[in-house]
Amino acid sequence: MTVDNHANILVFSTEKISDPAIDLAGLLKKHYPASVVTISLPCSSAVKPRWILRAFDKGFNGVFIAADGTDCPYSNECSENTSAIVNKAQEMMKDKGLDPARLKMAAICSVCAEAFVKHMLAFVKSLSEEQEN
Amino acid sequence: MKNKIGIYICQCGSNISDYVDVEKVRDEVATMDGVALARTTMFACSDSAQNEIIEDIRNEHLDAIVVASCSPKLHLFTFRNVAIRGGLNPYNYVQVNIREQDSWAHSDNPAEATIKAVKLVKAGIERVKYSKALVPIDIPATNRVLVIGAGVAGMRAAIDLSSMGTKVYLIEREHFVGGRTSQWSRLFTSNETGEEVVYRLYNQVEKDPNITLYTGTELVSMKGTVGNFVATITITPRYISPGCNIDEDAELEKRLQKAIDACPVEIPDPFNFNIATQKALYRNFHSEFPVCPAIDMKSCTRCGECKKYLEYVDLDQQEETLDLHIGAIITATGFDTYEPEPSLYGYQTLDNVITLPQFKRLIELNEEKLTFHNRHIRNIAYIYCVGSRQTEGENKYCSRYCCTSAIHAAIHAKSKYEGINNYHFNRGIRTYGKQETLYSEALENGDVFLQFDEDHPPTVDLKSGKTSVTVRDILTSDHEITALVDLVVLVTAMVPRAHNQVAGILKIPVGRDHFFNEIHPKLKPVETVIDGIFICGACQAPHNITESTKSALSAASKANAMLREEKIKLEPTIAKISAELCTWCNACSEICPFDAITKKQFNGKDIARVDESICKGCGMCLPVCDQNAIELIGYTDTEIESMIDQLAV
Amino acid sequence: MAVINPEIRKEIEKYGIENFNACYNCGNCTAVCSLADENNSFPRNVLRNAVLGLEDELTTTIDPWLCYYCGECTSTCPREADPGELMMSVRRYLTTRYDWTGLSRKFYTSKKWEISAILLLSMLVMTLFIFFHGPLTTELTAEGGVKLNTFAPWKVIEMGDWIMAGLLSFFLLSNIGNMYYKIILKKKIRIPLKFYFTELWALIFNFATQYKFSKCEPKETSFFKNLKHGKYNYWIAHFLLMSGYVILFVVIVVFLSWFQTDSIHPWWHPQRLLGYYATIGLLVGITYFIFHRIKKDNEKSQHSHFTDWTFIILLLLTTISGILVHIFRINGMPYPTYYTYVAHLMILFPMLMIEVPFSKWSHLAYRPFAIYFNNLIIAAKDSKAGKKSSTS
Amino acid sequence: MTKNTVFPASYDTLVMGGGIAGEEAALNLADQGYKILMVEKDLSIGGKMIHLSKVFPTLDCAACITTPKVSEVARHPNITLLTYCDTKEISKNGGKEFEVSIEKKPRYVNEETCTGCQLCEEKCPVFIKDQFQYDMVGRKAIYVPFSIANPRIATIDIENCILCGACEKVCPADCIDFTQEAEMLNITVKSVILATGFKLFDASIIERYGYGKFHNVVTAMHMEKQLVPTRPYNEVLRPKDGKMPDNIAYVLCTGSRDATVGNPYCSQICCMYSIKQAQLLLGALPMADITIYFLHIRAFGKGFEEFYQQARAMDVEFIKGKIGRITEQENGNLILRYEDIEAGIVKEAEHDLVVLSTGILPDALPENLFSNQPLELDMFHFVKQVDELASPAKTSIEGVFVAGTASGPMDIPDSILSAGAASSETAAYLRRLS
Repeated sequence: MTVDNHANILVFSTEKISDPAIDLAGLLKKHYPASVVTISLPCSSAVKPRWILRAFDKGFNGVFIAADGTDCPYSNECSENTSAIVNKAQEMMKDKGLDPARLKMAAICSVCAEAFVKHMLAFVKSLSEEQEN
Repeated sequence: MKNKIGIYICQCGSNISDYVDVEKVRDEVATMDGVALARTTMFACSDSAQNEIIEDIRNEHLDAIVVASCSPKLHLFTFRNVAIRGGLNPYNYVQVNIREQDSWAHSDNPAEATIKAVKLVKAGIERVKYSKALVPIDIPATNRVLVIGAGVAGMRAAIDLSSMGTKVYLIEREHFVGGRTSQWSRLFTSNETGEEVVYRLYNQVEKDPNITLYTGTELVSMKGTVGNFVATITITPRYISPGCNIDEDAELEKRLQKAIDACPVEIPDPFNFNIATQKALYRNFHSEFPVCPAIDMKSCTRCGECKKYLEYVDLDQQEETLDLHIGAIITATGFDTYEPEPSLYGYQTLDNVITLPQFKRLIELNEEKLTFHNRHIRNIAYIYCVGSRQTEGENKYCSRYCCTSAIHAAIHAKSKYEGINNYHFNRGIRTYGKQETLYSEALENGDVFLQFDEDHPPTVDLKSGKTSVTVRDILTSDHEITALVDLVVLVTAMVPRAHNQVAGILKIPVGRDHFFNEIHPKLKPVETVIDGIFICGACQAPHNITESTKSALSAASKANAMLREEKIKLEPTIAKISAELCTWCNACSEICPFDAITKKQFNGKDIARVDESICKGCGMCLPVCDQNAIELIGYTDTEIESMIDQLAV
Repeated sequence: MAVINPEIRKEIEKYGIENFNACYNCGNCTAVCSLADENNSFPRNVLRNAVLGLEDELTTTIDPWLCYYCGECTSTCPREADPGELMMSVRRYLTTRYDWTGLSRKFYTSKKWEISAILLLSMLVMTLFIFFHGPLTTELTAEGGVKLNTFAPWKVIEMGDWIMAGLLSFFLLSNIGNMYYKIILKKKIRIPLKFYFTELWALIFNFATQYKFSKCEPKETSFFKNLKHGKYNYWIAHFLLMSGYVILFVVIVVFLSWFQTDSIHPWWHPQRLLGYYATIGLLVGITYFIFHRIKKDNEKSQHSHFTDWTFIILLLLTTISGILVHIFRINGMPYPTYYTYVAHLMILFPMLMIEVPFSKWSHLAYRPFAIYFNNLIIAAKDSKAGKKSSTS
Repeated sequence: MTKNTVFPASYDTLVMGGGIAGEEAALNLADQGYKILMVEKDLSIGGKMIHLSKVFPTLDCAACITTPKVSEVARHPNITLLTYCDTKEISKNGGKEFEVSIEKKPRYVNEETCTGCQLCEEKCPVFIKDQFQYDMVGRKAIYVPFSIANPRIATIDIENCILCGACEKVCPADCIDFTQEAEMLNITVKSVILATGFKLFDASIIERYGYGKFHNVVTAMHMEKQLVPTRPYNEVLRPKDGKMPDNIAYVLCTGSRDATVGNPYCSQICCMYSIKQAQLLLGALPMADITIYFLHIRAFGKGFEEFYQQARAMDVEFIKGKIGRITEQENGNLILRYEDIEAGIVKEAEHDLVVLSTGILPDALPENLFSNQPLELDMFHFVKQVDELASPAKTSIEGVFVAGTASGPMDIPDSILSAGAASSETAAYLRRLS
């Protein structure tokens, strides 16, 4: 938990598509809580479910996959692949008694700065509310 | 594991240090295990700072470095080079983004931004600790380029590539080269005609043994990666056998005309933006290139009438498919002109409302007197920004060329015909640079300019047979002003090609404006995120001809530099299979979009094998492996998990 | 709803201006103009209406008359569209529009018409003299002067003067009435009666002094500094010319019996002093204008319409012939006196009849009236605004 | 007295000018294996761009984009860099090559040994105004041009130097050399790229704007220096009294689109750099009001219109109307008189700082640079592009190409593309030669 008591979120972004959007959000000085941190991968379909579980283990309140969606430079099936990862991870979360809503995924295009910030604000809010309850 | 790590925290002038307490960050990370030194610097990317890092590497015998500065998209390679010059392996370097994703994003909260910066830098240190020295993979590359689109940009790129020693396949979807330029006819600023420019370029293309031109040809699929693409193209035949060269044979040309006249099919003529009609057997203009007619098989009835006059007609020609082996691709697919929605400004509801491209063709089709639908045209209204700078619609961008183009057309019309009055209803004329002189010329010619803002567009009315355009004119203290006109020209936007399957096949990302996106307008203006695929001309953004040519030549220069050595260095970040863990379940091979994974025998069992030259390092195979037998170099479990541990603190 | 009319632009181009369509509407001209203010923001508005050919807007505007052609707009125009000369041309255009007889338009747009009219009126004067002149006596007065009143008895001349003055006033005043109609009545501006009296001083003052010609100069500099640096020369030239002109007009039309005497008064006599002042005033003024129009050394003298030249030349000839009449008369030279006298009237009569109501001179009347009308409009607007604010 | 040295090498291409266009062209060619000589007349390379704050419409910091290119040029094995040198004459010899004579001006500092430690600067007793900071702060008679200059070595401004020798005593590398003289270098090249850039319009020519007379009327380049990360005051202040301005006016088309000063063309960049500065100023001075007086907003490039709309959304006020004249009040504030075109009414507005967005002019090439075959210029004295549509880098002399703003106004992306075109055409030309 950081000073402002925001929920901690780990974002898996992608180097070519969603990370530029997150950069753009900064460039445009669109603010979101600093409790959001990012690890950038080549593609959103490369996130191992064990990493997600590790993040929850280590104290993250939420994990967000900023997916390439249809913009993926590698494959047309990227969206499906990423969804499969999310499903697999959520199954594993359930087994561990974690709320699957703490893992979210959305396609973030390379200029979707605004969308990214909105997702973050909403996710932080929902996670924080959940904590209070 | 690295244990003599150098940390550099950039202030980026004040971009970072205004919000992130860089001194504090340095103090926090300096005490971490394995950190040999930690410094702050004003501009890490400046030459002097780079030299300092190099000296540190040498003097302090650093085994890894971390630079916390801007996005790696800007300077990853800058600092990898610094590492190399210092004698380090470039992959023992990690860049941490504390500008775009920290100081700027959290400029509202410096305290938290500083905390986040500490976490990010620590994660970067963890990552670099486990980093391995990697060597880029050299793969052989084909010094041949596929240029898509034989407009001015495409032809120009092809010509220069060939002069620089690269072989070129130039493909064009239409049966004739020249693209939009051939349709524009008279051009600014040189007042050459499109035909003249196209003719000059086509002549060079045709003579050049290093350029192979395919017309009527489309890209249908593409495989492989930079240096070794295989592009599949299909060639639609002209249905005219070779040798039908009208240029040298007046008698043949007469027969061609008879054949065209004999054709019973009449369809709208896209070359003239549908203000005229053409036959199924057609040519574009009198010096079209290649100088040979073509048959549009989609509308042809195969009645054979034309063959009676033109023996070259061969309706039995077949579509061909070819595989081209190439090292890089330059797309120069150009643009479409915006099609206004019906009834906007009377478009398609009034018979005297046309678009600017149609108007330009109209000027070409009318020699003595300007007439349209049998009406003698004297007074012409031009309504600007149709499809550009929209507040409601999707096209937020300015189409750049249209102000100048419309003014140029107005000047042309006025000089060609008697008694023309031009009324320009615009949203602020944007004749940038030397094109301003055209605006001056139009004014001095007596053209009237009226200006409106986005909320009060002009209205076009038809009253008792008279077309009137009325606007609240900003230049006349917002008073309503009306012009009575014979023709309304809608100055339409440049939009991305509607039927452009190239983007899908090549997977080129598009921007918010739906044009192809470059990596960075200043650093990498013609490169795309896909290695080996370049963009130029109006498929990237609205451009005029000169600007298109410039970007085409830039792309040619980059493509040549990439391929001239006939080898390409590839990133070593590829998937690696653990032979012990792998049990060959086929999941990875199935999901791999590049077919880089195959089965092989190892110590008596089947395991997966990654082809280094094909693997793009996307990592899609990682999560599907139930044995966790695959790791992506640079993104190994130890690296990612140690980062997670640091970020979670 | 105003409809663009390219014909009006062509019409205005007949009055001298060449390239005002080069304007890209930056507003620099209005912004640099020392005479423009929030009530009358010219010249761009006038130029814009001219470009669009909005006849109604053009003929009902007062702004061209408030422009005194300082030239700053033209010299700083980034498009070299010459807004100063445009205002001049619009003034000529307006003169022809105020004139209901249509003669003015003929004179402004056709040299042939103007010269023919002048010659016709000259011939008329000559013809009248041929048939009705008095005896050509060579006998001198006791003081040695020519007996001019025998050749041309002041009573007869005065009758002619009155007829002429009557006609002239009729045309000029009816044109001013037309101007009043276009600027105020047509636009349905309601002006409380009292302002017609309270603002009257502005008309008289400006008519008598043509003071506004001095307003081109920035307010920051002091009057004497401006005077010393020759910044008021243009106004002074107008003032001298105008006052000389008015004095001569008044003494000729109203006090001819006193002015056209056979006796030779001593030099300090008011009759002679007045005459000399007026003559010198005219000469200085005319010389000033001719000099600058030939030298083209400032913006306002860059362009000379043929009507500008006609007026100055007629005025110069009138003055010179008047001086000659005076010299010949007091020196007892009967025939030269009679001939120059006839010539003088042959120039004077067309000069007055054509220039005053129909041509160049009329601006000296339209300008003060414009100021007067403008004051009325502003006073009415202010009082309306005042009433509004007091009731609210 | 100048001594003549025969420069040891000949080159494939001479690149005149070390700005962003020259750098891009040189790097492209050098990457293709050609030997390049870059000649820069100033003390360091990087051109105008290295002095800018951020660049539109991406708001990247300008230094972050130029410095890597600058260092790459300085380091590239195929590029030889000469700074502080004037190209005096280029003449085509009998064959296809050009003979170039270059004057190497003396720095009075040994370039090889100077480390840029700046100890000399500390000791130098002479204070003068610093042209690189637009006279906002002083510099010494011996100086390193600016912090990220390349090469980062000291130079003695001999006109202001009092020859006291203080620098000589303190220099640890012993590199001060008052005996240096101008040197002439004669070299041979196969081709030439002109990337000589532009200069800014001198705003004092328009007297009614009071630049040079009123303290608080500044140019956009002056403002740019206040907005760069290495800015002298770390604040945006107005010159007269150091007050933080809170009502700033931008006057567009100062010296552009203006026949009275001989520049009828549009400078193409002023609208956008003014909008950029307005956005940056709103970051530095969040409470300030910013008004941009414009004729037409020329936001035509990729992302420009969106950037303009963003400024409007940030409450930057845009008023259509050219400023007629500016007068100064006693407190240093300025009254701007203009016609508000939309209202059709002449108005006056008070601002406490006025920024003149000055246009760009061709930077004149030395007279008779090309001694035996004159180079054609266009009607505005930019280098003429003889085949603008199909071959935009071509000039009237075969083997001489043009890149960047030497051929006309353009922004940075356009300059880079134009440099790409120049390098491509040069490479094609060189290949045809061999």
